[in-house]
Amino acid sequence: MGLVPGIVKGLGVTGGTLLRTVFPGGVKKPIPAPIKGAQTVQYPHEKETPVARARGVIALHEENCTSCMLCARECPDWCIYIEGHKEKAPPRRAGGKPRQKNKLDRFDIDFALCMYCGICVEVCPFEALFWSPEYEFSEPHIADLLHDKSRLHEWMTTVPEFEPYEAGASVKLKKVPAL
Amino acid sequence: MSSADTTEEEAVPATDEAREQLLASITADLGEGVVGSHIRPGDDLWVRVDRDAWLDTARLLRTKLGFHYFSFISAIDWMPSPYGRSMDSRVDLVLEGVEAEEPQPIEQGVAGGDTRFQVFARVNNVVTNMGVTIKVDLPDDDLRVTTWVPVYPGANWHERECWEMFGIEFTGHPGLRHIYLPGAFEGNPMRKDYPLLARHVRPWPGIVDVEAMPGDDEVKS
Amino acid sequence: MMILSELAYWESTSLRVVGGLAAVLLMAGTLVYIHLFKLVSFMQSRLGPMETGPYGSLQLLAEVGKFLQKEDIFPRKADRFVFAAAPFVILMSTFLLVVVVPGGPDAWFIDSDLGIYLAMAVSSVSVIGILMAGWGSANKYSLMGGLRATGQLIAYELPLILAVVGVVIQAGTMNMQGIVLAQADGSIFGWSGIGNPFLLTQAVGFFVFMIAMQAELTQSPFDMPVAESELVTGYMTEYSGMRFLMFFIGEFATAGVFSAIAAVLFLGGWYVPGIDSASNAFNVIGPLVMLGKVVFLSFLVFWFRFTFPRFREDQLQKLAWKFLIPIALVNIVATGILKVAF
Amino acid sequence: MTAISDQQQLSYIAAQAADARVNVEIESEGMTLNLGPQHPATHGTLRIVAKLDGEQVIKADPVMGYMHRGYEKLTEVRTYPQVTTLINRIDWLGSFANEVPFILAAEKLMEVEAPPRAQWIRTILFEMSRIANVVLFLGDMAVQVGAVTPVFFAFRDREHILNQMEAVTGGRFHPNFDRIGGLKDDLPAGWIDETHQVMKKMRRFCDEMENLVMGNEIFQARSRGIGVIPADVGLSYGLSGANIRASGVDYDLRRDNPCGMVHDQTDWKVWTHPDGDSFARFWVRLQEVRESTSIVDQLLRTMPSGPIMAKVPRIIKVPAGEAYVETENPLGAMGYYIVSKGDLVPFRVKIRSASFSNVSITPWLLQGVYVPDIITILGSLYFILGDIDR
Repeated sequence: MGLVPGIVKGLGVTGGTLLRTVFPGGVKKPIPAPIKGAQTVQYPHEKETPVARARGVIALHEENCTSCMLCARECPDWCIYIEGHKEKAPPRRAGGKPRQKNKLDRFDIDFALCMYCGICVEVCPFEALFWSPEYEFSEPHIADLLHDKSRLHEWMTTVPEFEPYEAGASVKLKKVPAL
Repeated sequence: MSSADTTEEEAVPATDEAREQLLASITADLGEGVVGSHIRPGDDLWVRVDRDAWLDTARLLRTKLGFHYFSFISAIDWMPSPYGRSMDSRVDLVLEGVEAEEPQPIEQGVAGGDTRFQVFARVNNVVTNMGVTIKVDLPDDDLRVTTWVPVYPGANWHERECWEMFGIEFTGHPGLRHIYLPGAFEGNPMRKDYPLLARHVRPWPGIVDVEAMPGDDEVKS
Repeated sequence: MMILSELAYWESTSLRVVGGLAAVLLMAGTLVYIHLFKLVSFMQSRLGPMETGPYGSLQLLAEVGKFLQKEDIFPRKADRFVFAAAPFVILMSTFLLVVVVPGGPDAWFIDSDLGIYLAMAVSSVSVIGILMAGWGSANKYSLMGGLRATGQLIAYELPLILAVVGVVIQAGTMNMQGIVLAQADGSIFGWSGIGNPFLLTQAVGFFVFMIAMQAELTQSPFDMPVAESELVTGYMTEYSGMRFLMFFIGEFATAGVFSAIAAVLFLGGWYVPGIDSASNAFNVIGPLVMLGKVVFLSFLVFWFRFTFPRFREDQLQKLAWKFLIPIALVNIVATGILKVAF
Repeated sequence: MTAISDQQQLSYIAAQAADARVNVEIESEGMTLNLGPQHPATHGTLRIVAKLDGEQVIKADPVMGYMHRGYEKLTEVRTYPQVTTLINRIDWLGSFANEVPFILAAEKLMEVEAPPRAQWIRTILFEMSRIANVVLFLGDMAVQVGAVTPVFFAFRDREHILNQMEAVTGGRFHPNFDRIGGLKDDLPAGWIDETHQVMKKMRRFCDEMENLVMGNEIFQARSRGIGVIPADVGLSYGLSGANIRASGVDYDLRRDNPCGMVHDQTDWKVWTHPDGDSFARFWVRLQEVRESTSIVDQLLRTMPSGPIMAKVPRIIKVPAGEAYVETENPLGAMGYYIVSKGDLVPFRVKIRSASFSNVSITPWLLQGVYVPDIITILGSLYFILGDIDR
């Protein structure tokens, strides 16, 4: 036991926190403002902005998707469902041959099953999948968590730009495609 | 690593004297008991012992060689899984025209092996920071081995887990009861021939491919 | 409350009942809001309830409404009568305690010469309620909680009473009003600037009383009988809905009432220095002064509660028998000697 | 004389017999107290069936498996990159640390090594997940012995760490950031400075805990001499991490078996305590958090530049072989024994989780203690149910 008994020190810690919470301005500005002093955020009224990399919900940039099935195959949970068919697209150059193009019919992600691991976003070779930090998409019915491709496409508007890297990084910064 | 480290890497000896010595002292004590061994220089040591020498190995390691720290006991079922990655069901394969494959031969890992089931345990010496993996082969018709509990009391739960997951009996164990699974559970889930139902009740979404346009079969890759 | 004597018996009695109910419930509500919802939350860097009413001030009403809606569950093997009656016994002791506490020179429920004696006697009744709850629940955790509570409450009754004895000796009366007046008109070794709050002359008694009070309230560090992380709130485990609410009110109202008794005994009750104790003003400001002192003392209770870990029962018994009781006894002897000497 | 009906007589006899039975039970058998699976002290769904004599434990038998998810089986049908997702959920408070030994074992089989910058970041995140995990222990242990406030402080300050983890990995709890041969991504700009600030906050938190909990005489009375584990017993039960260091065994895999991480590039100390009781375990963990913050600070300052990914094929097939890598995770030594057959998926993964071994000592340790001490001991051994049940 030191000079001050531990019991008193403990009271000091809780009492000090009490004072710091009520008077966040400290001694200089002793105005009670617990809303500022508290660590918590009054959620529905006030929202913390998630970081740009936050894995909230998966957004689909439909134009880039070639229905290559890579994401559906790599998904550990088997929660991505893709259906598509081939169709003829007009030739790229005039006089060229009509191209074969994969048309996406269905792209569903079951967010009830999803583990938010990000493997699908990572393996996508055509930059069609992105993480959006949006997190408010809970549903009263579990079946509604199956987002179809139009819903997934809507999330694209919430996808932030990739953050620049810390000094010393040699990774190339990617770009989010314009909508 | 930086350049200094790469030179260090090259300096790692192809032979590992400390582990050679350790293996020698184990062999000296157990004699015929040691049936196989493997050393990865600078890294690890595997010793495969005879089933009768299993408990003696533990005693030797703990009392004479200072391996006080017990890491784990578990088992390996070396039979290749008849279900593969469980990605596609039998029905799909038949439709695709794939013939039912012959079961692949059993292939054991380092330090060799003769049988389908192998119990392996790992103990550490906290002073020399060396670990050793001990393996023992169990014949299919007699999945029994003596328990390590008298030497390493911590083996108790690991052996219970191993018993329920692989069906390997540890003779002399103070209470082989289910540890994870409910008491009435039947079967040994970690055996390779025990199907993982979650991967069978639902088709793999990755199995479908982009459908070709009608009358356009030749594009199908 | 001199008017009371002119009223018929039934009229004065019902007035007293209403007053008692108001005193207990309002005080409990105030303490829960100020301490449990706000100050403790601030101690933990959070805000507490904020949604119902401004700054969450109506949260308590919402909680009460919630509890009232809940099903009143009886465990299948419970001793139904005992189980059902236990919360009433505990709440009864709280209501009986409040009657002796004066709020001003004329603001009292009963002005008995046995005041503090009655309070100490009545406070022990809650032990029976706790034991009933523990036994009646037919739950091992509850039983252990009940038994622990009984042992603890009985052990701490002694230092509590012994601490009071010092005050009684010094005041020369057991009447609560008398104790207030003794502090208001008294003097500390001849100096009567602020009267004689027994907090100063009975510091040891105050110290013992506060610790014993904490234990009587089964608040941490003496909450072994309820111990959420261990006995899952002990004797209250099986209670739900209305009956749990009664325990809850009992807990906080008792904290308030004990703080009030401590305020009367050691802080001079409704008296503040500077105003003549016979002044009629105290009938108005007295209850407010009391409330202020109660809030302060109960803040100490909750501050300790939310700062300290809990003692094991053997340790808290040791604390009572080997530490608190001896120093309380020494305090009595010293008080007696000084009383005779001066 | 009133006639007693047969029925009355029978019910009387039955009542007498019931009373007798109750008496016999109380006198001879003691009481069986069932702690859990739903109990605040069991961090989830551990269950302890304790035979009591009064409040003294005669025999305690932990029962687990309520949360068994069969990870060892599940890994056999998942590719190597998919496995990391899964093993994030073993010790969910220090998720990143779970990935590291698995990745290191796979790297050992593939004979690749992550570039230095990746190793640096890996070590930083590894230590930060230790802080995130142990900080919660410091608060939780206090709750187990009855102090409510410390756990709020713990949650409050852990948030800073989680925010930093999220800023890098995108996941607060399940980073899934480690890859064979490196890391998924580099650090975002400004992260290093923020992390220095967070480390400062964590050190302040440690000071607060020291004043609020560790220095408290009541806490010491509750934890000193409770649940003493002699070093030898602890080792033979496979105890690891702070639990064994609190028994005076100077064994820390970060120092003794460095593998794929760069703890040796920093100046730090392995803390041990000779007592082996609950207080010692708390003490060691508190010092370790401080040590971790200093490791992170040092590494942030010396971070090399360069790539974060070694050359690894896009489709990962691990060559046949066996490898075991054990690292010093927040809860203790965690290891993965990977058996590969040169396939996309591991052939067998034995997960050696720390809590499983740490808790296996409880039947021995709980004999003869009192009911309140069960809670102290369980709290101080510190387990995560996901780490026991896997």
